Amino acid sequence: MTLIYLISAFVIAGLIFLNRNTVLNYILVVLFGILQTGFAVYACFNYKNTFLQYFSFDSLGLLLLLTLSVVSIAALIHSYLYIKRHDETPQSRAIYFAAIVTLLTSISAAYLANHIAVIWIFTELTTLSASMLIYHHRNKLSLEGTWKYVFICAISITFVFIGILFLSLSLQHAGSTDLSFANLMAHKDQLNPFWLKLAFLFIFTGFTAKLGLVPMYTAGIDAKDKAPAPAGALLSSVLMNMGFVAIFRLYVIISHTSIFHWANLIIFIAAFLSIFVATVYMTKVINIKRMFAYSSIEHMGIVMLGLAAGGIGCYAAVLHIILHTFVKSSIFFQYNQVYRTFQSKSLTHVGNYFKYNPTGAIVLLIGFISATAMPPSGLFVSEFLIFKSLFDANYIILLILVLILLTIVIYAFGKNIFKILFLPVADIDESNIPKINPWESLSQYILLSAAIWLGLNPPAVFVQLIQDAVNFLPK
Amino acid sequence: MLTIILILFTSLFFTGIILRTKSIASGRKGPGIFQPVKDVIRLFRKGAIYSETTSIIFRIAPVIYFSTVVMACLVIPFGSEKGVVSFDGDFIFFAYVLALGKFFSIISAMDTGSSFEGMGASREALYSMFAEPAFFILIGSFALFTGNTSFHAIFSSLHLGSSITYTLGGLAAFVLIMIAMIENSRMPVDDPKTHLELTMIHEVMILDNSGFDLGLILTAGFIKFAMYGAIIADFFIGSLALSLALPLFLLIQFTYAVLVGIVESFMARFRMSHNPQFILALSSVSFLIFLGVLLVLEKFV
Amino acid sequence: MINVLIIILLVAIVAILLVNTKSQGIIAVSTVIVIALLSSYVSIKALFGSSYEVIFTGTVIFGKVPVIVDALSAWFILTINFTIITGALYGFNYMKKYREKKNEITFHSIAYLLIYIALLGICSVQNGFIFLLLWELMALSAFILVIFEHEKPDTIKAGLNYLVQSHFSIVFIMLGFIYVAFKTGNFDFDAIADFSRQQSVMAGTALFLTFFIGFAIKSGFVPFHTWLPYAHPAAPSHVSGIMSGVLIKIGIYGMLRMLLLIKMDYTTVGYIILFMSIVTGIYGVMLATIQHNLKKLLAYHSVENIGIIGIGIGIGCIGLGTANKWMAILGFTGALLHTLNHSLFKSLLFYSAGNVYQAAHTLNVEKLGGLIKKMPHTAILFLLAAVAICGLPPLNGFISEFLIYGGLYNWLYSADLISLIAIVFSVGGLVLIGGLALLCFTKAFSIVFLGNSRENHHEEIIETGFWQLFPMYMTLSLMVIIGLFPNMFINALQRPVSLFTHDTVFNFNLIKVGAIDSLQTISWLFGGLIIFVLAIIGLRKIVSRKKIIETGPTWGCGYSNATSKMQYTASSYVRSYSKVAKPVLDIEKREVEVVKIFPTEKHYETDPYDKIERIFIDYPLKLVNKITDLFAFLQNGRLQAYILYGIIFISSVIIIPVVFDKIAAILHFLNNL
Amino acid sequence: MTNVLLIIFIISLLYVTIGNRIITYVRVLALQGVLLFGVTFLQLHEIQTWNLVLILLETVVFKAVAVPMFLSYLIRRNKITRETEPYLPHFISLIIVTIIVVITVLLANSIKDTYLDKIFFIVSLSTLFTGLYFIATRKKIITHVMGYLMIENGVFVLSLAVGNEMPNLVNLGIMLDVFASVLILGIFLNKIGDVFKDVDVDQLTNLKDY
Repeated sequence: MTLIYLISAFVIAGLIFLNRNTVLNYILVVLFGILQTGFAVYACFNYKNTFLQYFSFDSLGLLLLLTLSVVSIAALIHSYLYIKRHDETPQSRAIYFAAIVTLLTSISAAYLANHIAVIWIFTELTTLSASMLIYHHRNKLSLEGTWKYVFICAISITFVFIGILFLSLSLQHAGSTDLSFANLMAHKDQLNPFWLKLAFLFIFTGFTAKLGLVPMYTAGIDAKDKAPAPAGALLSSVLMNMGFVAIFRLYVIISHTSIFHWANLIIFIAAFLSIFVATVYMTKVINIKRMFAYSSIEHMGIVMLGLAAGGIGCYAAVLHIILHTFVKSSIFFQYNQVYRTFQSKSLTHVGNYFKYNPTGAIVLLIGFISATAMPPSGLFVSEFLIFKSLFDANYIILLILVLILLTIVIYAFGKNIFKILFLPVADIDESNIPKINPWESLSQYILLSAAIWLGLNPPAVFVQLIQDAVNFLPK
Repeated sequence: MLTIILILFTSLFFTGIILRTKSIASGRKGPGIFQPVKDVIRLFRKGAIYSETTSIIFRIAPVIYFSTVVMACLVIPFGSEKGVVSFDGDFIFFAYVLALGKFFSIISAMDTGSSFEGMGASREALYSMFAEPAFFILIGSFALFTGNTSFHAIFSSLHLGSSITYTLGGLAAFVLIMIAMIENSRMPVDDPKTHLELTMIHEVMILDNSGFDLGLILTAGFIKFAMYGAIIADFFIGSLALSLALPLFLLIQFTYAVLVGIVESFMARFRMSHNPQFILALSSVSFLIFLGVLLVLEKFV
Repeated sequence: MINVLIIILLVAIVAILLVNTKSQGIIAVSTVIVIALLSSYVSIKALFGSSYEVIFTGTVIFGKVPVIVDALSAWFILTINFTIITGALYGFNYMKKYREKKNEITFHSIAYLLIYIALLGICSVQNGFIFLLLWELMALSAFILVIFEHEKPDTIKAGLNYLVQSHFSIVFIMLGFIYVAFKTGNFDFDAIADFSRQQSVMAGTALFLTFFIGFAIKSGFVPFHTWLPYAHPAAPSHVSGIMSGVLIKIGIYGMLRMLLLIKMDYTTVGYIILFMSIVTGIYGVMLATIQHNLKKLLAYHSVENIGIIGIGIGIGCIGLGTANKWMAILGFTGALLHTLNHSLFKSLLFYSAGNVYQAAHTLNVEKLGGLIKKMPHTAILFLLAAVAICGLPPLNGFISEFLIYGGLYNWLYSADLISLIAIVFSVGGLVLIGGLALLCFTKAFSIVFLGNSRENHHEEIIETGFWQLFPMYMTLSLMVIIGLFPNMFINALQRPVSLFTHDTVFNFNLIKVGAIDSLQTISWLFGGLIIFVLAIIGLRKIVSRKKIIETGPTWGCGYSNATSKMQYTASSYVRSYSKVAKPVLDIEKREVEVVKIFPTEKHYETDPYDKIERIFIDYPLKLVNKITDLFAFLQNGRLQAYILYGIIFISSVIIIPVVFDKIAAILHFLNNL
Repeated sequence: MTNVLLIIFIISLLYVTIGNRIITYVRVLALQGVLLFGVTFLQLHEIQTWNLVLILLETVVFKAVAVPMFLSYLIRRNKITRETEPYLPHFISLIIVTIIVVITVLLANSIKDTYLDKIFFIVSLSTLFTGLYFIATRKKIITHVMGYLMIENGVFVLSLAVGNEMPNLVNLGIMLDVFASVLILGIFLNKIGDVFKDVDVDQLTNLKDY
């Protein structure tokens, strides 16, 4: 089935790319949607099975796959709306959808891969397809953004490859060559710590480009800024999750070796720096989209903090990243409506959105509450637990610093969001402000309410899945 | 019950005595002792003229002012005799009920919309604000001293034994007199006989009152004087027998009045800008008294 | 019961979303009243004996959720209910002027219901996690309520300021709960009790102080008060009313709840609270006196009154610490009663301010004047509320302050030197607060309502309608009742207070503790005073029956044509005060002096600012900007730089430990020398 | 024999740093491709056709022929000037690269590992860092691509250093990587050539946040 899925998905992508007929395109897209959903459902029934030797439906993969499928449906709907409005050429439309299908497929494959090299290959694929999406508008800035993204990703992918080489080197000490995670786990005690350190360092640094963490987060911001909003939603939610999966799978193995604390230290440093950078730019940016991108950076920092703090923090980290996926994607979808209303992404030209589109304004408001993890949003639960884990692990100073930074973030974020929502802008011609159909926000409401529901009152099976995902980690 | 009668009685000629003293001091013949009372009575008979700026406030304020003063008198004991009412913390009631009166006299002054009266009002408010702490700390220290928190209990159980207690008594008397001066807006804080509205405090506030209302206000003034006189007297009467207490009371009231007269005729009013410091000084004096009390009770270790 | 409330709430919200603007208001008000009736029923039962208890089985993460309405909760719930109802009634009529802002009104009504439920929840839920959720729900809905007039940048600024500061408060409270959960692994309030049973007294004190800061921010203790003076003027008047009447009291509730749960060094805590409260009270009223914006003035008075309540709590704590039972009783009774009183007269004052605003379209007192002739009801209501807030007889303010005085004087006998000094300063502080309040409210009342109008308003000023005045008269009547028959309420306070003194319920009428005993007499005296006043008025009528009563111009001391511009202004009224208090205050002056013999246009305006805000808010913000500016270069758009970050990261991770090892080795070597 | 090739490889690095015409870089890259083939070939224990084909494809066909041709095509198409405009003068670059080599030697020396072939390790690391340095100090965008390719070569050598039991999967991976990235980079380079007047990194600094 996995094979069928992969092949047919790529075939669909190819077909979309080749033909220029609108109807046919959309039929294919719908087909893909069905395929994706079907695959997700199939995955649920084959929990803990392995296919093609390189893919296995473990709990983390399953969780994120389901998340992705949910978000991808919304993303496809919004892409349709987006493309329809921007009267694109058939060619660009074809490229767009082909790219998005490839992106989603390769991300799903990467989630499920149980072999680091396989993850690596699919990461490469995501870079390619993402670059297509970023270049969608074909103007100077998008070109620049794409160039940077591709280049940084190429460099970081090389880092990852070097890391893999070191990993294999350290595995040779265990007298084995198979780089699958299961095998690594089996030989976890014989792994050579020196090479393992280097391996972790390079792989971590490499994947920060996807995960959106210091040091390689930089190009990701431009990418999310330049990609069309629906694609941006994917880049800043599910793609980041892919980076998380890659690091997490290696981290699970590291956590049973002697360099565990060293690895934690590195993660702490990177995570804290990410939160700090996010804070710095939250107070500075005037470009709304980039602001959301930085907020994602901040959240990834929090997630990694939770992971490194251990204990309940690991649980919270997985919970947080899932909830963040829902919230951030819906914010990006909503952003598109904001842009349509004001035809600008600069804070100086946007304001009093509440007056023109209350439905959307509420989405943005709830999104803000969730993104700043205020109660009663779901993310409050995960963030609260992460703080608690930091407290339990005696990182009081770190906790206090983070809390201060987050408060600054709330201040900055709030300042901008309320400007967008409530403050009227000086010279605005109300005549050519389009009336936005409230039903377009439906999917966003669904996603947000899902985030709140999963946070405050998680169903038992959901909790169980997360428990399984983290129960390889030392308690 | 006895006190209120005595206070009303003394208030009849209290201001008269002051005037008499002043006229004697300045070598004039001067009016008779009962002249002020006669004036008031005439006022009661007169009609009234109200400014068209004023509102209901202006009409009810004098009444409330008068009634609060009378109310305040109710809690004042006479030596070992209880006042009309007496309860724990009645001096708090005393101070606050007077404050109520002040509140209304101030807003009635503001009601006329005259800049002069406003000036008076603001000064009145400021000075009384500064005067309050002195009073509370004073009574508080005596409450500590005697272990009671009502006028009657304090005064009846107050017996000045050692020399230091006498000094305390003296200081207390001084503070009380000064507070009385401020409350009745007399020298050295305020000069009722000045001719320039800019320099008045209490007088300027009642510029627009006339007839019955003015009468009430003046009467209230007399009673207030006598009231404070009574409190001062209570300090020294203590738990004496009535036969001694009565003349002593009258004597004290008399000397108090004369004292005021003399002060007024031989002293000049302070500069307005100096008044706050002076009034705050009272608070520190009463704090001194408090420390003295601590000394007496050997609270210092 | 809980479920019923939730269902009612949800139904109401859905209904509000469906119907038109007018009926939205009606639905909101009626829902509020229904919920209020239900909760009051429960609370009254709790207040006189049987406390209400339900325990929900929560989730694995935050454990079970007990919902308990004991006497303390009951008192606060009742306080909340009354003000919320009057607020709803007043707001319904107040909002009629804004009917065209449909979305805002929908939003507003829902937020009003949410904040009410949140408040009720906070008073009754006994699980830290849910407590936090409700706490923030309250903050958010309050924010929504505040930014009703969101077109004004100041409103948004105020709202944001409020939101961020309340987030600070939630952070502190959260830390407290996390600390408890860290020690006991449990979030509900019993865990706190366990905590203080297991841990040392010191730990308990530390925990309490953490919570205290959190709650102090919400209730606006100095120096955490800076959000108040912005949020209140920005909000619609009924919202200011409930914010100042109820919202900041919830902080007080939190403190008292924690006092019940945590075992600590009561005396120390008491002294801390007492000190902070005195500072709060005096500072608040000192700044209130120099404000020109009526609502801002009232906001600073809320700070002052929180100070008074705090003094009560402080005395209570010290009473507990020094095992001086009567002192504790007086302190807590005073504090709780003053909580109710303040919520009454402060909301009344804000409602009156709202009437003024809607009539004259300004809150700047310097532009107002002579309103008593145009709107007598509002004027009288404001006057009485002012009398009450100054703690003057015969209204409710006096009663609670009297009790607190009673506590202080009761402390005298059992006191050592230090506490005696403390007493003197508290008494002095309390008296000073009273005096300043008097100065301030004589100013406020007389400048706004008395004399002549200082500006000619473009449209005719008219008294607000009956239905808007009705809730105000409701509030007033309760105030009068408390003033004249305090003992009813004192009796109602027996159970809440006895929770603190940890003894069986006692009957105030049987025991003869000084101040409470004398309340009876005082209420008689108040009655007497009123009767006496009426009698004299009657007498005046009789005497001046056939006298000529005429009217003329105000006596201008010889100057014949005085204009309304020559009246005493607010700034001039408090000028001598502000000269005395200069060192504490921070007033920016802008004036054009008279220069030539024939002076041109002269003007003089003062602009009061909060010194503490300068230190605690403005300066840190500047600092943050400075620091963030330092790092603004990171995202500089240069590809090389971006790659460099990666290299730096990797190489520093490799090199730094090595370097450290070398340095350590060298140091070790040097030590061995 | 292997060592000779590797030493030539390092010399090629030094040569690159002082070459002041773009075409030189292209040639050097081609040379490196050939060298890599030689090295890999010598490393093979027994000749398997499949493996051999793979390596041939990867090194000679791809690194030595296809990519250089593609690059020179790009240069011609975008009329890129022939000078390599470095930020730093050549001799400084030379010194720095030498230092890099020395450091890597020291670094490799400090590692005690039987599974690691020292000289390979040295070569790969120095290539890696030279490539990064190259990217950091050259103005033209195409030189960035070249620097990237150089890094790839370094990685390739590293993979040899690790020992040639590398699973084919990974070999495929690296091929794909090089291929894809060069392709993508090339395409966008073209685009950049179309959009901007001259292909200079200073053109690409508009997306920033301050």
